[in-house]
Amino acid sequence: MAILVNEESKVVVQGITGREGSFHTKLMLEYGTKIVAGVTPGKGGIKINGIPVYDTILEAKEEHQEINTSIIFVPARFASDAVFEAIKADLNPIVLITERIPVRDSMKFIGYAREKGIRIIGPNCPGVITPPKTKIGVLPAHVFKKGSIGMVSRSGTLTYEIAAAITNAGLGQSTCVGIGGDPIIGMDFVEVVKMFEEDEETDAIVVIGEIGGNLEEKLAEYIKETGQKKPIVAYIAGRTAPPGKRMGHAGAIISMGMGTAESKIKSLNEAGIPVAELPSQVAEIVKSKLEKLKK
Amino acid sequence: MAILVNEESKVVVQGITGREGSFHTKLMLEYGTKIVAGVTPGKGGIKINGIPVYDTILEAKEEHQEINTSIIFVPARFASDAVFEAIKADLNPIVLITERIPVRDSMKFIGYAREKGIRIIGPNCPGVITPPKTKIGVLPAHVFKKGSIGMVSRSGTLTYEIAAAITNAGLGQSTCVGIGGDPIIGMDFVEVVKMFEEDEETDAIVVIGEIGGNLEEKLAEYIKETGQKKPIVAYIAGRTAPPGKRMGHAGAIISMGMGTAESKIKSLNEAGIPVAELPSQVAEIVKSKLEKLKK
Amino acid sequence: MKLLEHESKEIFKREGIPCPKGFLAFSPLEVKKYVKKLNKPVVIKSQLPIASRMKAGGIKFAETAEEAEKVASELFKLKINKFKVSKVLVEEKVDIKKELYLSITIDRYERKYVYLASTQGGIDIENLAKMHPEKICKVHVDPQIEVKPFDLIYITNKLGLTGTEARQFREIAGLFYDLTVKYDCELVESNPLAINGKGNLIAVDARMIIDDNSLFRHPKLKKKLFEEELTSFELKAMESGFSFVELDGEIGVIANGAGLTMASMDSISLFGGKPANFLDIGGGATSERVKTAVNLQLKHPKVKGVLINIMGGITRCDEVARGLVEAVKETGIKKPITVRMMGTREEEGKEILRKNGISYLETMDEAAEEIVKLVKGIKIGNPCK
Amino acid sequence: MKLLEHESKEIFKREGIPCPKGFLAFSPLEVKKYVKKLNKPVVIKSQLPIASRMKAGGIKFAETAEEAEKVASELFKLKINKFKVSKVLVEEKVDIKKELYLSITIDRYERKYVYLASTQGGIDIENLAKMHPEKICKVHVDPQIEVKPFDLIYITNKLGLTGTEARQFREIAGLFYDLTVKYDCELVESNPLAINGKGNLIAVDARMIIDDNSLFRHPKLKKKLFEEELTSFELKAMESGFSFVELDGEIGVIANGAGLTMASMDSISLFGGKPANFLDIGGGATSERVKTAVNLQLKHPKVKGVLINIMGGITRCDEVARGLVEAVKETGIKKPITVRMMGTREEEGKEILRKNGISYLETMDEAAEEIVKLVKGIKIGNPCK
Repeated sequence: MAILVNEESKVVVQGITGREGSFHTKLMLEYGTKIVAGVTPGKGGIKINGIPVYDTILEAKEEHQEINTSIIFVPARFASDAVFEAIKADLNPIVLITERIPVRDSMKFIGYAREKGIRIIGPNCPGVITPPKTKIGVLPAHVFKKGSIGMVSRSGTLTYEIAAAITNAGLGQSTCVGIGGDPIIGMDFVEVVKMFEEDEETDAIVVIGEIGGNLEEKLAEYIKETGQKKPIVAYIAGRTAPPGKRMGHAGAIISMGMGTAESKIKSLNEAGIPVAELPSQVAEIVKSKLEKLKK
Repeated sequence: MAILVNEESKVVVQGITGREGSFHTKLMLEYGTKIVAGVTPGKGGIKINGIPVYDTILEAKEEHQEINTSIIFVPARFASDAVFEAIKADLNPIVLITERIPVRDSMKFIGYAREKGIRIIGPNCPGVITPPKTKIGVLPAHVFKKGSIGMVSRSGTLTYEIAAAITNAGLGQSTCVGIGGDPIIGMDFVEVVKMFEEDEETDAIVVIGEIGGNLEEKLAEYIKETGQKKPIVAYIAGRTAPPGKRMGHAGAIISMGMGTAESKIKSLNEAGIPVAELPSQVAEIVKSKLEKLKK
Repeated sequence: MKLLEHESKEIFKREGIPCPKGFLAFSPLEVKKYVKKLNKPVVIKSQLPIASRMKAGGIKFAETAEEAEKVASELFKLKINKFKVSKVLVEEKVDIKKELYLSITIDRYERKYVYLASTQGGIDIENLAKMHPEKICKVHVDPQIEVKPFDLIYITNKLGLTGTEARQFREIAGLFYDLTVKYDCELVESNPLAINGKGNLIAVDARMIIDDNSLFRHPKLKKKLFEEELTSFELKAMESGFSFVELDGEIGVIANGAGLTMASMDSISLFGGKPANFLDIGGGATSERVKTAVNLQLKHPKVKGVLINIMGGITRCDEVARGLVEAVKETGIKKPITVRMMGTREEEGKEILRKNGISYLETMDEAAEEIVKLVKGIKIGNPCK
Repeated sequence: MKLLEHESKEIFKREGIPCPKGFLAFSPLEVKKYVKKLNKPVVIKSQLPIASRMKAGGIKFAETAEEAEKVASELFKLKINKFKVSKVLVEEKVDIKKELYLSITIDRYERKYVYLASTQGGIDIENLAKMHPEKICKVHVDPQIEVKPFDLIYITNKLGLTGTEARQFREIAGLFYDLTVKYDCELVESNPLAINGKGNLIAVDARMIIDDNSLFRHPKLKKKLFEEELTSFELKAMESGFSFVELDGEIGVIANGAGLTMASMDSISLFGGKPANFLDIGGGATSERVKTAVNLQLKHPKVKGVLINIMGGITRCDEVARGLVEAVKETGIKKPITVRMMGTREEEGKEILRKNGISYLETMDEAAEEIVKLVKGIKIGNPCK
C-alpha cells in the first residue's frame, strides 16, 4: 500500500497555471500521477497539459467527484486561502509546495487541518512519491525506484541525493515524504515513521534531518519508548554549520539545548538509530541493516 | 454503561460560586455525582459545599488530575471563554447549562469542539443524568430511576414531565440527555440516538422534540436509511403553537417547509416512529413496544 | 431583533453597500416636500417589521410630488398583520435591469452561516426555492475559516455573473459577512439586490435581524419593541422578560420552559379547550416574577381560567407557590385556576398551596382537562367545540 | 527580522505597554544634552541586534550629563560580535524593585505560540531555565482559540502575583499577544519587565523579531539589513535573495536547498577542506541568478575554489549549467570549480557543460573530495590540516 499517496490519489493542482505549477503538472503526468483537474481563480475554462482548469475546487469537484488529494503551487500570500479551500473540500492529503508562507498562517491552517484529521505535507516541501505509482510533488522522478525503504525528510534536494544513492545501491523506496523545511509543518517525523511502521511494503526507514527545531529529538524519544519496529537510519545535515540566529532568551528557553547537530545525533544514537556521516553512507548502512534482518 | 456520563465522570463545576452553580452543586453532590472541583476566576481558594474552588481549570487539574468532565453555569457573556477553557483542558463531555449565549459564540466553540472530537451538550440545556450513578445537570433527580429507556430531548421541563411518567409506569432511564433548546447546539438527535443504539443498557429510545429547526426530520431521515435498531417513540411539542417569527425569505428557503409540527410528525411516522399526542401517552407506547419486543 | 428597512439601509450605507437615495417620512406632507425637491419618480415603502410588504400593498410608486402625497396618505392608513404604518421610506426609483437575491443566515443543522444567492430575486423567491431549488446557490461559511475569496468566486460563477457585476456582487457579499459578524446578525438580506441600467448593483431592499442574545455587545442598537403594536399585557410581559403571546381562546397558560408551555397548550386543545395566551416564566423564576405572571393572567379580560403547569428543575416549586398565593390574595380576582407542580422543592410548594387553600392536581393531563371543564362550566351560552 | 530595542519600544509604547522615558542619540554630545535636560540618573544602551548586551558591556549607567557623555563615548567605540555601536538609547533609570521575565514566541513542535514568564527575570534567565525549569511558567496559545483571560490568570497565579501587579502583568501579557498577531512576531520579549518602586510594571528592555515571510503584510516595517555590518558580498547576496554566510575557509559552496548546502559543507569538512562561505540559491533559480551566484564566488578574494552541487527538482540543471558557463566566460576568472548535478533536466545541463568544456563529477562525495584536492594543490605554502 505504501503510505499517504498511491494509485487511488486523484489530484487537483492548485495554482496550475503558474510557472512551477504547469511545469510540474507535466512532469507528474509523465510519471503517471492521476491529475484530474487544476484550479486557478480567474483562469477557469482553459486547459493546461490537457488538464481542465477551474476557478474553484468546488467546481472542479462537481465535475470530477473522484478528487481526493491536492498539491498547491500558489504564491505565499495566497497560499493560506488555497489551503483552506482544499480543507473545506475535504481533500486529504494536501501537499503544500509553496515556500515563504508566514508562520502565523501556517499555524492557523495546520492547526485547523489537524483538528479535522486532514494531513498537510509541507509547507516548503518537495512533496511525496510512491514509486512507480504516483508522484505528488516536485521530486525528480528518475532517482526513485519501487522498493522497500520508507524515506522521510525535512530537506528537499538532500532527499534526492540520498534517494539516488539508495536506488543506485539496488534498493528502492516504498514512499518518500518530504515533510518540509519550515519551522511549522503539517506532519512530523514521528507521525510519518509511525505510518511506515504500519506499512507492509516498508522494511526499513531513512530519516533525513537537519539542525534546528526538535523533530529529530522527538523521534528519538518516541523510538526510545516504543522500540524500533523496523530498522531506522538517519542523516543530519549541518554538523559544520554556524549557529543560526537565536530567538532571544525565549529561543534558548524553548529549545532547552535541543536543535544542534550534536543534540540530534546523540539522541538518535541513544535510541539505537545510526546516523551516517555522509549522505552517501546512508544506503550502505540501510543495506547492511536489511541483510542482518534476513539472517 | 449508559451513555456520555457515568460513575467515571469526575466533574469540575465552572461558575460554582454563582446562585445556580452553588445550588445545583449541592443537589448533584446529594445525588452522588463525583464533583471534585469548582472554578470561578477570582474566587480560587474558597470551598463551596466542601468542594475546593480554583481560579482556572488548569490549576484545578493540577490538583485533581482525574477531572474529565465539565458543567458550566457561567453567565452568557463569559460562557464562551469558559467553554474554550474546558476544551483547552481536554474535558469531554462539556455540559453547558447557560442560556442566552449569542449564537455566533455557540457556532464558534461548538465548531471547534466538534473538530477536536469533544462533545458539548447544550447550551441552554438541563444536562445529563444516568440514574442512579450520576447527574450532571439541573434535572430534578426524583423523577428518574435506573432503567432501560434512553431519553433525548430539546426541552427541559417537558423532559422531566415525560421522565416522571416513564418512571411511574415502572420503567426507568438508562441515560437522559437534554441536548438544549438553542438554534445551535453541540449534539443533535441523530448523534445521541446512535449512542443509545450502541448502548447495551438501552432497550428503547424516547425522543422529545419541538417545533422549529429540522433535528427531528434529520433523525427521521437517518432512521429511514438505517432502520430502527431499537424501538423509538417520539413526542413533539407545539402542535397548536402559532408560527414563530420567520427569518425573512432566507428562513423559508433554508427550512424548506421543515420545522412545523406537521412536518416533524409526518417524517417521524414515515420512519416508523410513533408520535404521542400527549406527553402522558409516551410511557404507555414505549411499554407496549417493549412488550412486543419480548414476544 | 428585526431592524426596519430604513435602519438596515443606514447600516448598509455606513458599511459601503450601495442603496438608493432616500428619506424617512412620518407624514404625507413630508413625503410631498421631499419628492418635490428630488423631482424624480419615487417608490414609497411602509416601514414594518414584516417580509412581503409588496404583496400586501405596503409599497407604492409615484411620478410626481402630488401623486406621492396621495399614495403616501393611503399608506399611512394601512395596517398589515396588525402593524400600523407610522413611517415610510421615500426613495428614488431604481431603473432595475435585473433582480438578484442575496442573504446570509444561519443553518442550524450545519451549525454554520450560509449564503443564499440567486439571479431570480424579487417577490417570488420563496416559490423559486420550492420549485427550482437548483436556482438558489447555497454556500456555507464555517465560523472558524470565515469567508474566503473562493467562496465568493464560486457563488458568482454559479450565478453566471461576470465582469463588473461579478466583482460588485462579491464585494457586497463580502460586506454582508462583515456585517453579520460585526452586528451578530441572524439574517442579512437584500431582495432584490438589483442591477440598474448602468450595470451597477444596488440594494433595493435591505433586511437585518440581530441575535437578541448578543445585544449586550451592541449597546448602540437599542432594543425595539414595536410598541404601538403590542397590547398592554404583551408590553407588561415583555418588560418582565416573559415569553408571552396572545391567542384566540379563553384559558391562560403559565408554565416554565418553552417545551412544557407548548405541551400544555397542546393538551388544552386536545381536551377541547382553547388557550387565551401562553406565558413561559422561563427558568428559575422568583416568587415575585410568578406573582407578576399570575397577576397578568387574572387581570386579563379574555382569560376565563388559568392553567399553571410547573416542572421544577432550576425553577423551585416553593417559589411558584408563594408567588401564586400572593397574586391571588392581592388581586382578589376569583377565576378558576388549576395547578400542577412537580420537581425541585415540590413538597414545600404543595405545602404552601395546601396552607392557603389552593388545590392542585398530580398530572398535566388532569390539570388541563380540569381547567377546560371549569372554564366551559362558567361560560355563558353554548361553549361549543 | 530583528528590531532594535528602540524600535521595539516605539511599538510597545504605541500599543500601550509602559516603557521608560528615553531618547535615541547618535553621538556623545547628543547624550549629554539630553541628560542635562532630563537632570536624572540614566542608563545608556547600545542599540545592537543581539541579546545579552549587558554581559558584553554594551549598557552603562550615569548620574550626570558629564558622566553620561563620557560613558557614551566609550560605548560609541565599542564593537560586539562584529557589530559597531552607532546609536544609543538614553533612558531615565528605573527604580527596579523586582525583575520579571515575559515573552511570547513560537513552539515549533506544538505548532503554537507560547508564553514564557518568570518572576526571576534579568541577565540570568537562560541559566534559570536550565537549572530551575519549574520557575518558568509556560502557557501555549492555540491560534484558533487565541489568548483568553484564563490563560493570563493562570500565569499570574503561577508567578504568585496579586493585586495591581497581577492586573498590570495580565494587561501587558495581553498586549504582547496583540503585538504578536498585529506584527507577525516570532518573538516579543521583555527582560526585565520590572516592577518599580511605586509597584508599577515597566518594560525596561524590549525585543521583537518579525517573521521575514510576513513582511509583505507590513509595508511600514522596512527590511533592516544592519548594513554597516555586512561585507559587500553579503550585501550583494542578500539583495539577490540568496542565503549566504561568510565562513573562515577557502572553498566557496553553491548548492540548492538548505539541507543539501549544509550536507555539502559537512562533506568538504569531512574530506579535510574548509568552506569559505555557503550560498544556497534556493529552489527554481534561473540561469541569471546562477550566474550572479557563480560571479560572486569567483570574485570573492577568500575563495580558492568552488563546489557546485545541484540536485534538480524545482531547480533545472540546464538553467544552472547555462548560468555557470556565462559567469565563467564573463569574469574570465580561472579558479578550480567542481560541478555535480543531478535530477530535472540533468542530461540537458550536462550537455551544456560538455559543450563548454566544463567537466563534472557524478557524486557529491567525488565533487567534494576533488575540490578539496584542487584547492590544496594550488595553495601556496603548507595547506596544513
